[in-house]
Amino acid sequence: MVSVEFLGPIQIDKKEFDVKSVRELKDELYKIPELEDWLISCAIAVNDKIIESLDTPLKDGDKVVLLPPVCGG
Amino acid sequence: MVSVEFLGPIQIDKKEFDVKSVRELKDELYKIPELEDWLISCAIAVNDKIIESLDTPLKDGDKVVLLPPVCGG
Amino acid sequence: MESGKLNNMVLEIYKGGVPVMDVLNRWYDEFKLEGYGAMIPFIGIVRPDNGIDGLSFDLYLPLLTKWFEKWQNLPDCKITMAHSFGDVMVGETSFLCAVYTKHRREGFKYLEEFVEDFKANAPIWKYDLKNGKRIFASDRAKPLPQSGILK
Amino acid sequence: MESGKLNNMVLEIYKGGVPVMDVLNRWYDEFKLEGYGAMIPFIGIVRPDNGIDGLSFDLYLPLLTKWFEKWQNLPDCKITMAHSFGDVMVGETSFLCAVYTKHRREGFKYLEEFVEDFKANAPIWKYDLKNGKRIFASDRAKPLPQSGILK
Repeated sequence: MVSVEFLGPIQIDKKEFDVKSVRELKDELYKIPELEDWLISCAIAVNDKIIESLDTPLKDGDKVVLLPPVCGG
Repeated sequence: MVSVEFLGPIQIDKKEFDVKSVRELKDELYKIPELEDWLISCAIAVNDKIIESLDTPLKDGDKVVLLPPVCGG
Repeated sequence: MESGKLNNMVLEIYKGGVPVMDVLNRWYDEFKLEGYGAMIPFIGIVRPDNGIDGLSFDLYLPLLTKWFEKWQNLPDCKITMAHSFGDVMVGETSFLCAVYTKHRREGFKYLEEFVEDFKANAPIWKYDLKNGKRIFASDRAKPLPQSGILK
Repeated sequence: MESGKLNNMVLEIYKGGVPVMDVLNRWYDEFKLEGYGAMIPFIGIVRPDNGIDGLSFDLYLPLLTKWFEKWQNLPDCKITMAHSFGDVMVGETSFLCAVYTKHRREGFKYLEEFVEDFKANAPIWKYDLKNGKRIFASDRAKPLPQSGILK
């Protein structure tokens, strides 16, 4: 299982998914209605490294975070 | 008489000159050997206003300062 | 205060407003004899805009630390930073950083580059505090450069 | 401390090193609720270069005040400044200023413009303190833009 955490203003609890790639995870995430507005503007980190490809593989125990638009300072 | 003060590193005491313009003052200043190396790099203020012309008139009681190269901070 | 110190990194995270003067004082004392001729802090103060009582912040420390680490190996500049999480009231400071360089010119350059990179890439989320509510500041938020792959 | 306050001007002149943190603390408290989102100080620290024990400064206050006054009428920026005269030892601060703006970008711009104008035009003279002697720092000094009329 892959754990997925939703950061900042996304008000959804951490979830687990049985997926093998970020592409597969994407399909699962689009099934969550509250996420719909966030997904296109999120960046994704796998094990605290921001990834740039949907083809990034995921394995059991991987930790994914979704990062919505930022504004520090 | 016009008073002339030499600022910063110029080690010359304040002097008075009987001159009617900065041009006349210039001639007097070139008579002071210790000033020779400073004059070309100095700016001049008359009554605390920096002037840009040798033709600036001077009158009795005017206060002139010579400002050698600066370096604040 | 939680302090993340990785290879001489100085990143400080505070719950609530950054105690600006305590932190600046400590930084100044620490670096004043190291040969830096210019110390340029940036102090981000919460403004009394749109009738807010303050701002509030979430941050994701693992990635914030990694982001900050990239700024720790400059040959001619040291950078320190402090940021708040949780509530920061109007007039308090939520973001403090300082660059230390030998000469002023590279200091100006690095400060601007660092703060702009911070604004674009630091994993921090800002909320307005208004009438007891915490409202995401969506109008000021920008997607990270790597966003969009879930489109 | 002699303080030249002309129409809301904040220019502070200190004998010896500027008490950086006291001054910054006072400035911060004075301006933090005035709607400035960015306060950017510049701290000029005396570096241990060329075996000096410190620097020393002369300044001509009437023209320094006039020069500074030109920076006091910006529509979107406030600037405060403190400078030393006399001896300032290594590790101490001889020049401190701060710009206050609503947003960061004009702050970066004004800070750099102000400091460069200060370096070029402020009537201040610097000396190295070395082996008990006060030696004019001629290698760092630059003629004022209006110099040369006595050529």
